[in-house]
Amino acid sequence: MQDIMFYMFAALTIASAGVMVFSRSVIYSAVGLLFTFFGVAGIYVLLAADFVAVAQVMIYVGGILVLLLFGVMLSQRVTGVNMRTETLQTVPAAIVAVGVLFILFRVISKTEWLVKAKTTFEPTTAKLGTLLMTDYLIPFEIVSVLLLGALIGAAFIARKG
Amino acid sequence: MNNVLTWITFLPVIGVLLILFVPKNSKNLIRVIAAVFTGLQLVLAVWLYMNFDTGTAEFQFKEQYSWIPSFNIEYFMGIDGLSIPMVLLTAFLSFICIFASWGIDKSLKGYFAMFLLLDTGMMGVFCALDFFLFYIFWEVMLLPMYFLIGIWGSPSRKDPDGMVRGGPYAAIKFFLYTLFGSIFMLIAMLVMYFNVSDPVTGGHTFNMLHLMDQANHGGVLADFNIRLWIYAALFIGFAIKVPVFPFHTWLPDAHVEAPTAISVILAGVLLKMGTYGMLRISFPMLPDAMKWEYFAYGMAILGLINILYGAFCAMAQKDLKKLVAYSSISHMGIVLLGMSGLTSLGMNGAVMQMFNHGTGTAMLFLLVGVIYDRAHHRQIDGFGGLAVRMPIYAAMVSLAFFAGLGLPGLSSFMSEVFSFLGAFGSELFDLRLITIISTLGIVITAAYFLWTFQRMFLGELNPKYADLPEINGRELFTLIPLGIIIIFLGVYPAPLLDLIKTSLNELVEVVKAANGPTLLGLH
Amino acid sequence: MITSAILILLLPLVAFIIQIFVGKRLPRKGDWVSTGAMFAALALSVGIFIDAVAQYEPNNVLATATWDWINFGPVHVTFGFLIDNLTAFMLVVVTLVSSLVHLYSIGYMHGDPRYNRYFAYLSLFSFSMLGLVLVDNLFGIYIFWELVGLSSYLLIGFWFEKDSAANASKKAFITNRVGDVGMFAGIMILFSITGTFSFNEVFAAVADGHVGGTLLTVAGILLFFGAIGKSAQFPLHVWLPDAMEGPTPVSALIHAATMVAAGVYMVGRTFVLYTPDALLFIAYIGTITAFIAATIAIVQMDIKRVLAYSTISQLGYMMVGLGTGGYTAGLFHLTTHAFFKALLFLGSGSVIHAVHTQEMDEMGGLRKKMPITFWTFLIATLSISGVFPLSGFWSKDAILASALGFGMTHPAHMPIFVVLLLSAGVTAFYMFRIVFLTFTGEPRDKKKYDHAHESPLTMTIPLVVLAVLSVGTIWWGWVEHMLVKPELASYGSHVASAVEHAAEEHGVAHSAHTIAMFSSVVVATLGILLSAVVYFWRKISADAWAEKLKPIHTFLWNKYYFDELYAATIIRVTLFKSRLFAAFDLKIIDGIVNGTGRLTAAFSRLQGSIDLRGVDGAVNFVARFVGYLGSQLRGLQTGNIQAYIMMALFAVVLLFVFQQF
Amino acid sequence: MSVGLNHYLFLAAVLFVLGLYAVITKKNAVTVLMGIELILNAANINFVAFSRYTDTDMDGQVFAIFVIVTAAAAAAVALAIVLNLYERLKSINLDEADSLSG
Repeated sequence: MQDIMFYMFAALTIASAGVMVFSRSVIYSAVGLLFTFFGVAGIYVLLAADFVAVAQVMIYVGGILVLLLFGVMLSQRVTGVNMRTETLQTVPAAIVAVGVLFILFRVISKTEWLVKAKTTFEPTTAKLGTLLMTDYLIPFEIVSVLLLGALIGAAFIARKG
Repeated sequence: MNNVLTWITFLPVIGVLLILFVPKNSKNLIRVIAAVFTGLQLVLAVWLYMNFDTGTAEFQFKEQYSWIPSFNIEYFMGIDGLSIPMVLLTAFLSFICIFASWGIDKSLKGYFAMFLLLDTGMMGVFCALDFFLFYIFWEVMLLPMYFLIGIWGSPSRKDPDGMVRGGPYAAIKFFLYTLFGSIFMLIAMLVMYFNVSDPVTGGHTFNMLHLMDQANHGGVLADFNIRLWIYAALFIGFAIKVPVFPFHTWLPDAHVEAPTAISVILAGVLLKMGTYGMLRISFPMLPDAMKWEYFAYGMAILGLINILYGAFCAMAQKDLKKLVAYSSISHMGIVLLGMSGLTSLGMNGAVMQMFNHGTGTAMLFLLVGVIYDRAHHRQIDGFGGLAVRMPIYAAMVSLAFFAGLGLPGLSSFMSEVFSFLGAFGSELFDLRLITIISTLGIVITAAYFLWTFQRMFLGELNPKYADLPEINGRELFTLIPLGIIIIFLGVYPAPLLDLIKTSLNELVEVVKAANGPTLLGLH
Repeated sequence: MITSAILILLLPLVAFIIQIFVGKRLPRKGDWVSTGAMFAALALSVGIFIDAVAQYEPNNVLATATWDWINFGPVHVTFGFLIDNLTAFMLVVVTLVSSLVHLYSIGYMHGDPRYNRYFAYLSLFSFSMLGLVLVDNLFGIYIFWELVGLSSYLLIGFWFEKDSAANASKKAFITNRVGDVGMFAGIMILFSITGTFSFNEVFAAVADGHVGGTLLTVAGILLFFGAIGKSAQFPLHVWLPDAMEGPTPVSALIHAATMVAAGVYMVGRTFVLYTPDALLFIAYIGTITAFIAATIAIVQMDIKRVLAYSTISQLGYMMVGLGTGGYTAGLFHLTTHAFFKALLFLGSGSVIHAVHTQEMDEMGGLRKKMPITFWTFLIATLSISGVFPLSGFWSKDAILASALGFGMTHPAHMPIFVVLLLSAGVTAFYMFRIVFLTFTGEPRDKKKYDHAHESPLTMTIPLVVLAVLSVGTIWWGWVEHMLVKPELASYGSHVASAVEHAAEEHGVAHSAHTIAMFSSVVVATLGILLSAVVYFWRKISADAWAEKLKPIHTFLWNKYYFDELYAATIIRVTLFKSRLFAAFDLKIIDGIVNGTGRLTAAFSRLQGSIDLRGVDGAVNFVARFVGYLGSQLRGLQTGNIQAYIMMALFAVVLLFVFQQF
Repeated sequence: MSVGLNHYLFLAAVLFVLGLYAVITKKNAVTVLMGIELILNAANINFVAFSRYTDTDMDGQVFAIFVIVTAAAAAAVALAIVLNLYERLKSINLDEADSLSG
């Protein structure tokens, strides 16, 4: 059952990612990306990372994607730019991409992973929360500040023109 | 009051930190901070004076902490009869110079920060008992001095002879000269370090007390010739600071181009470091070097040259400040001569002369500053008859001039006389002829001081200066304490002498003992 | 006794301090402070003097006191008082003249803008001079020695707006310094051997034979250098005539009566230190001085300058007295001279005050206008000329007798007496020349004559007092008994020759006295007569003779060209040296320093150019090559991030491929 | 073959390469940004997978959360830059932003 679920989600993810990459319309790409995110969220669930999955949905789907769409819409509305996205140097890019894929596959398959599978599924939220407030407190705080800084910076850059 | 020497040395640094946080437009606040911290330093110095035990030649108020243990370098402070007058002089002149610097208007903040840093360096040199620490303080003084002369001194100008002179030139000259001397000192210091063993640990040591104890000397220091070379290296290092002919040419430039207060510090304190170094380091650490008696004769002859050469050069000067600068060279020659005879009288006289020259020349430079602030030039021939217009100023100048020419009743008379007497009565060397020739310097000194006084103050009043303002209260505030000290020590030198004599007599004994029996058998 | 000594010393000092700080605000500008202090000191001095007379013993030591002053540990320097008959004499002389001069100055300096400063300086001088007299050691005497020099400097230059006054004060101080250096060297020699400054201990050391021979002679002569400077002896006499630029009362006090006599006092005080050779040196210096100064005085026209040269000449007499062993004679002449010379100066001051000129050309006939001044002046003139029975007669006669006695025992040194006798005649001549030119004859400047008037009481009273003292013939007996040449025999063997010398002298003393007395009276009379013939009856024209003896006259008029000589030699050489050294400093030493700097800079430039052409050339070649490559490769730099990413990844893939296969 | 770590890693690798391809080829800046998000997601999958299949407990998940947050921040800034770019170049095509061209 799990395997099937995995393949389903994997298929969804890769397919929608393919849509995102190969579509010529930005809007389509965005929709493709949306589904990719959903697929990845599903994968997270399969990996027993419920909180990450929820965060994925909420932040990426609810936040980032909306933001991206806003960006798209906004620029289009204001300017009437052709939202067709054109591609460059597709052939070399394809070669490189395939090369990289090949490398990754090779590395993944050749490496002896110290696998120690866990089979249990248990809620992770509490544990994550504890970790964030104990071991990762400083990174957590730093990230908070980073986020704040990024938002302010973004607002500043966008406004200034 | 456990760490009083640390406090007295580093108080100005606290002042520097405070000043750095003060906005640069609050000029009065900066001045007050500087005055308060140097004032506290002076209070501490007076406290030291009150609590100083004059009955012992031991070092007092010692503080000893390990600093860089891997090289056995210590933070070791302490003072004895040789250092305490210098500590007092430094604290006193620094305090006075803050007021003499009141009128500085070019980036006041930087000036006072530098000044206080310099103060720390000077105080540290006189308190340090670890050679390495001594060297650090010695170098610490250099940089603030460089900037103080270079930035706040007179601007660069092209002289008729094509040389570019002025503050920056003088600063670089001073810096290079002193650095040149420091190198010799550094070499000597390292040779000492590697060849003297710590009696406790057996390792190398910078501790001056260990360095002074001949029992710890080993290695190449067993070779008398090596000792002579080290002595010579130390002598050059210190001679530049004194300055001894022919290493003196940084002095007129630096003194003339520096702002008034800095000239005071230069002449009042920095020059003393050379002779202080000789008395603190050369003599006690290598007491037997004078067995090669050419050192003593050489030192006396250099003293003689300094006295006469400085006096003659002073006579020829047209710039009042330059005249005072050359008179310093002349007066420091007396210190050298006094030391060279290795007698109690001469040694005490020399240290008294260091102190008295400090106060006397400080007064002279302050007075030069007063007239320069008013007339904006220092050409002696450009004045005339000022005594009519500025009687108080003229009285002050005559006091300083008479102190400079060694009038009895004023402090430098005592020290000069005893320096001469000490050298003349030396039991180890026959310095009689040298001393008698040196005393001719007294006449020349009188001649140039009186001639200068006449050209500036006597005769008809130069109509150009018919409305020159009289010396003001702030300036008098800086001058009167100096005047009082000069007169008081001239009449009754015991307070100063009592401070120094135990330590110096001990030093004389040590050096004499190391140099064997008397050569002349005069007694 | 010691308390009075301390008071005597402190009174003028306190007066000085009061005057210098608050004198201006005191009523009458505080002249009464100084004057009162001086009169109080006079009273105390007289008290001491009376004690001394009451005991009436030769060289009696009345009191001593010492305090530890400067303690070096192994060496102590003490400060102390030594009050003996000599001190008592000197105290009275100094305080008396000083008090009278103070009193006189109230009138003379009236209305001067720096009136209080003047009295302050006078007090300072009195303090220093009294200290000089009171101290019991060489160090102290040297200190006060210099301090009187200072007050003399201040007072000569009192009217410093005049360039001549400023010059004169400087000259006085520096010339004195030259002598002082010699004195200091002498003190150094004595101190280095005996380890003490105290007179008694030094004398004792000499007596024990610790020091003797040539070294002692050298030390003595060096000590005497101080006296040469201070007492204006040849060749350092040049400052004293110039010192007449000071106010006249000052000239009377300092440059006639007291300070210049300090040299004589010092030699008297340290008399036992002088070996016969040293004494001979002193005698010859004194003789030369006496003669030179007297001859110069003949032709001078400035009344004060004539008196100044007369002072120098008389100081020379005193030195001869001491040098020929006439200890009492020299010191006695010091005392008498102090009174009549002070009187002469004060009298001349009175004249100057009346006619406002110092040139005798513009005076004449003042006898009727200023009777008191005239009569007192005449008494002093008679006294200095050695007319019986005035005080000068006794003292000068004693000196001549001493010189003659010395000449009789040592015939080779007879010229001393001859020259001295000649000078005595000259003295009488030029002193009466002053009297005749000033007080008799027709007024040469009518306007000034009409303005002239007798001086106020404050000025005439001192004249009268001094005149009375100058008459005092009874002086001699007292002095002869109270100031006896120190008993050399009580000291060690080294002075044996001096003892013999003294003994022989004693034998001839009596006959010498008689001869000296008569010859001096004859010579003085001749001098006075000649003077009268030339300047009173005008039988011989002075101008005509001056014309006839033109070269001599010019030579004398120019004071033997001493000033010119010094200006051309010592001063010129000193200034030349100073300029030379300064130039040497600037050009050579500093030149070397700067040259080193320039050389370093030049070397670095050379190296820089090597660097530029050679090393840098190679570097530049590499750079150019790389630049060429770069320009060829710049096409890769599209500015497009995506291209960069691709290239990077391409490289990664390539690397991987290489690594794997 | 049961689904294991390698499967997830392969999936992530494919996603990564797709994202990479998008980044390299797309002219439109927004699309490039989307590619970057894909790459980040691929990395996140790896994190979580390792967290699940190795002995690292929850650390991978924590990192994943950090990555998400950082990505959000990056996206915001990147979009702002895009807007700014547009203001300057009147285009959001990256090939026109080549003022660094050599």
